[in-house]
Amino acid sequence: MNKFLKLVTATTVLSLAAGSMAMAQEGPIVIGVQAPTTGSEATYGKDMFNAISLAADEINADGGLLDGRQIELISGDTACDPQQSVNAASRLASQEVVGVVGGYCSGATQPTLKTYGDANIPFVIVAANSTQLIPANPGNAVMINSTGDDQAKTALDFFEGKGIEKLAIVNQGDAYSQDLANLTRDAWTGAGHTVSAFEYVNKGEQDFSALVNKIRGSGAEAVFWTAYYADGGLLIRQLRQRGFQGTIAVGDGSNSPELFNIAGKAAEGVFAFSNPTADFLPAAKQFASDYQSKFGNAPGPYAPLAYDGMQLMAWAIDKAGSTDGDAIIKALNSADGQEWLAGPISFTPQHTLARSNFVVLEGQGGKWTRYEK
Amino acid sequence: MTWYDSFLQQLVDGLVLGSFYALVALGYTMVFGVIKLLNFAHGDLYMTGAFAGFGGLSLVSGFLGAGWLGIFVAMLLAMLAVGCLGVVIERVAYHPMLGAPRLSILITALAVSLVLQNAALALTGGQYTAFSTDLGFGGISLGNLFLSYNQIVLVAAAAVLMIALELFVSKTLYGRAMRAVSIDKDMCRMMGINVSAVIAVTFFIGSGLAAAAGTMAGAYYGSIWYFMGFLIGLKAFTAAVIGGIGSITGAMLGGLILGLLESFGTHIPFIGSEWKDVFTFSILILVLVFKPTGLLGKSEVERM
Amino acid sequence: MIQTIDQTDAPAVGSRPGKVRLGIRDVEAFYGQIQALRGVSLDVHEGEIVTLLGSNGAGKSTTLKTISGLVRVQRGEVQLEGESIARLAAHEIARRGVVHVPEGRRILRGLTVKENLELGAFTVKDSGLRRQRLDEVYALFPILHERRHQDGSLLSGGQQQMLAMGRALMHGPSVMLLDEPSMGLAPKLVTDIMRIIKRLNEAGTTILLVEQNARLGLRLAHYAYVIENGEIRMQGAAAELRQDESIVKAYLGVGE
Amino acid sequence: MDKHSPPTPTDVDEHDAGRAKPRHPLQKLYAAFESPGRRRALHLTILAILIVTPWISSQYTTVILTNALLYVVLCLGLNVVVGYAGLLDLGYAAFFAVGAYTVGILTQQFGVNFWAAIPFALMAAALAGVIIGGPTLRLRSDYLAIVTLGFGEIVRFTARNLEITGGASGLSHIPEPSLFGWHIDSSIDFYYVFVVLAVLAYIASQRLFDSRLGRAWLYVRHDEDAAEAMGINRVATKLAAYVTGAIFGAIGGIFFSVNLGAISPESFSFQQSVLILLAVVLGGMGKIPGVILGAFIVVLGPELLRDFGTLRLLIFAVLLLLIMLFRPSGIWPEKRS
Repeated sequence: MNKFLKLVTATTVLSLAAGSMAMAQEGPIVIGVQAPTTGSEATYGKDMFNAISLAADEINADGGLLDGRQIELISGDTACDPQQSVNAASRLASQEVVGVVGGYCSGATQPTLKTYGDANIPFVIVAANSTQLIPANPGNAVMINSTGDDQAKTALDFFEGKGIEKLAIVNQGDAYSQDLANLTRDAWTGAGHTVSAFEYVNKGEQDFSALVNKIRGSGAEAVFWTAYYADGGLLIRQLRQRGFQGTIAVGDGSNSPELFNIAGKAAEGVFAFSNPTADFLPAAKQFASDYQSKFGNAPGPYAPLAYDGMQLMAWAIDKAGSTDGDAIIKALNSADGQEWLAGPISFTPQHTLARSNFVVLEGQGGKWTRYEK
Repeated sequence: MTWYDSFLQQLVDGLVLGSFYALVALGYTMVFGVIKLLNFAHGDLYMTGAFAGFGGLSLVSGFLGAGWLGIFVAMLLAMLAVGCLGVVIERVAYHPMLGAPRLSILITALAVSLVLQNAALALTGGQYTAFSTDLGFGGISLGNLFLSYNQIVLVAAAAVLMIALELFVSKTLYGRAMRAVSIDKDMCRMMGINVSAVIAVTFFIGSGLAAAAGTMAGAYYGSIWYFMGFLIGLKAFTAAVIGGIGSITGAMLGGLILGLLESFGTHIPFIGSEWKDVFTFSILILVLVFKPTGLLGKSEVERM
Repeated sequence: MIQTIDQTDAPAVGSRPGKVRLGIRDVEAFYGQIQALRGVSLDVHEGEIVTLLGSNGAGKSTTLKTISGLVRVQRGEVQLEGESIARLAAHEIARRGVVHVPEGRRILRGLTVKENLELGAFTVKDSGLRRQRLDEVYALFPILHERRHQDGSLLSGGQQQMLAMGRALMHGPSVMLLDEPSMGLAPKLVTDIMRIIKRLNEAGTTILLVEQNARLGLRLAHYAYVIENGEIRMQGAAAELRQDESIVKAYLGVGE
Repeated sequence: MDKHSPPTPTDVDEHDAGRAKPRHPLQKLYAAFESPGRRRALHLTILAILIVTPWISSQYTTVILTNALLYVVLCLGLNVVVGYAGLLDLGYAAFFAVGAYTVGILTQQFGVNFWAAIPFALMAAALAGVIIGGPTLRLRSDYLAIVTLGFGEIVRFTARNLEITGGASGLSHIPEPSLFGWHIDSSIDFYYVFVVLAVLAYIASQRLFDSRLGRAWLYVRHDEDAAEAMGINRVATKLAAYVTGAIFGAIGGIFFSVNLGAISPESFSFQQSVLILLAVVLGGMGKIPGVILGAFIVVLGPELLRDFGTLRLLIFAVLLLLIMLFRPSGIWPEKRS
């Protein structure tokens, strides 16, 4: 037989087998986890997967859902690539998952909305937050990560409160950080202030000295880093090493205790915008220490949201009383502002988070503390 | 800052960055010299070197401390370990392919790169590892010009390594054998040179240099992760080509030029730093259009 | 005594001085699927100059390459001092004193004359001995001393040939395989090179010389073989072969 | 020296010289279909399987097969550049991007009809082919590699930095096309679109290979100078390879953009270019069935390994390495004459 035919047949047989393995009514409740667990974004993807599995384990230990059915997770690795994420989403859909939690990299999340929409699968988006996702949402997905608008507004208030006039904004060239940077710039110039430098770094580039010189040369009084903690930590280090004395603030993608490992002392006095997480709610404290002991590192910026996403999905399944897609989607949208790790969740008609409750944190003594001005 | 101060600062920073590129580019160029392979796994050896250096430092920091002495010893350990890894890779993956079309070896190198990257991902769980050292932030300020002690040590170390390599290649018999192998392998065999051994030594040195750069980068910047070799691998490849691939002096020159291009590219008036890489690659293409074999490369008829 | 051989496995014959230094028996070699040698047998005795004659594509160079290990011996045997070297890697064969001076000289481009020479003595660990040999080579070829800091590949053809031979001498060879040393040289230079080969031989080097120019080879050699289509067709003392114009013409088809 | 003797295997390991290679089983199998009638029967069988598959398998299978067919188009395009003309290209995703973005911008931002936008996308790709081909014509392989890589990165950076391309978020809500009243929107619809594209790409590849241009590529690849001596215009021939490859790539990109409905710079990274090249070399440069096989392997391989989670790419990479070691010229190499 031709090799090609073999491949086609093999694929067909495999997928049929996968289909027939699909869950019987009384089996475990299968939840898909859509996250980049390979490729350059795997750091964040694995973090999300870990947090979701922590939540699932807790729910299972508490007796599972719908009269004792256990939650089973299937990984849908997107590698942060749109093609691969559609493949992953189709596979999850073919395996008849009850719901999907995850979504990181807006570019890779967007095309999957249609896939889940067609299959009527509820989707809790925990990290991707581009405003472009809103109109692409057929109605089966809810976003529990606040969109950039809210954060840009928080940033505006914060920097104005500090009496800053000239602001430098640095992003990492991905959808999330570019979006937040653009929104902040527009808000900042709209309020009559100056953006003295609007810069960009490559992911994985370690040397920011030229950039730091440029920021210093621009006379910026404050720097706003809109991307993630790993490169942010390096930037903060190099800013302080080079004697930048002004205010440094980072977006919620950098809200991780890991930032202190990378930036060291330089992270002292750095501000972060964030949902009120981890250290400020009793449940969150427990989460942080469970996470640390189970996975050996501190939870990343999206771990609490991912954990919440799984809990929210479980809550909705319970509320719907079945694994029917429509019922769960209805339940999700009726979320009533109950407190989760990252604050209360309820949704707008656009299926985005109803409230904006960004708080400002300050790095002190190697950890984040609530900043009250 | 006056434009003059700023210019000097860019120059200094560009040279620091360029030293890293040059060290990594050297390995590219040496391997290319002896087996005409664009070793796409080289950047991942840099990453492996950073982790080996991290491991080495945690071994020795107990009695040597985590200052420059401890880092130096850790770097030597990393060079040794990754040098051996390079030799193993050559034996296992490239040596059996020497008769194959050159593109096939290139693909093999890409596969090796994927293996190293994903193995590191699996081992580290994708986490960024903080490379903590006792290095301070101190430095010398000359007016507005700032030079940190770390930068000085780093550039000096890179320079020592490069000079040592240059001396080895130009002055010792073995170094000459390395050059000879890159020119005519059969002739070398006829003269009693064990070509396989020379190739192995070349991989050892090239990989060792990448490991040195990886350890220094880890110590200097403070964090390492499984994907850190990708970008620098690309940059070092670019540097090696600008300088003229196969030429050792060319790789050093190419690395420094690339470092300077990036440093100054951030400051081009009217366009933002997001265009920096477009600028760099455009210069690269221009160089090659006017000097098709790179700055110091020799014209040589090659086929895929 | 002249013998015309049809049987490829016929033993080498003749009473020749000295022991057999290099013995080749029924060697077959291939390039891809094309058979280049179809059972070549020849002997080189201690102290001899043996010449291997033949036209283009007859298998002369291939024979040398199978001896020095550049081409794999598919079947048959190559022995140095009675010990098999047919399965050894090329550099190991060189280390046993068999040095191949390839056609086209293959000077290492970009390396100076001196560096080229020194690499010839790569296997010599004793640096004093290396220096001594370098002086000997410079004495033999003064022009190389004059040009020692130049890029070897920029020398003239005759000088390159001297460099190639000098490089081989640096090695301290017990057998020297010379592939067409006269090729592309002016007649005056050919005479010079031939004189040097003679001198080397008189100084104790055993030489296997491949030549397309039959007259030249026969004038220099003690013993000669003629190869055609990858097989030895004829062999005999050079002096006797030289006498027989007709045979030379019939098999080699060339004069001067 | 012996002018007619075979070339000395200078770079070949000494132990490899003189080993006769047996014919490859796939070649034997393919040879069994050498008669035109049998060949046609084989083609019809494959086509029938392609047509039936979505009806007997899951949506997931349809989606990944669609992806594999997209790769068939891209790989056959790159094969023209690499396999036919012997030019290295490490930035092939650039052409893919040019096709996708041109159609995306024209349809989504200017409301141009999808079918009307296609000629513009093809022209843009051809222009890109000339732009990249121009400066690289004097370069030999390794320098070609970096120039094409640089070009690919420039295209990606530009897409990320400009506003018209939607920046890092890219373009979304690219409208789905209609054809004579058939609204192409489900995954099965797109599957059939890509079946048609792959078949067309296959036929075009075959025709190109047999054409005068195909023979010119062959000459240029084997001996540039000799080709020129025979009156082949080296520059035009090489440019034609880049432009042809660019058009294949753009066609892939055009339909990719409407299939996903959204495009972003992540789809056109260096890794994407590498993956396409990988498929071509892995399958067997220059050999159409080999290249198709390669395209299926690089798409289906990582998919079939999904159950291994984070380790899937590690396993895939090790398998790749093994394949290359055991079949250094690709799984189904071109016959060497």
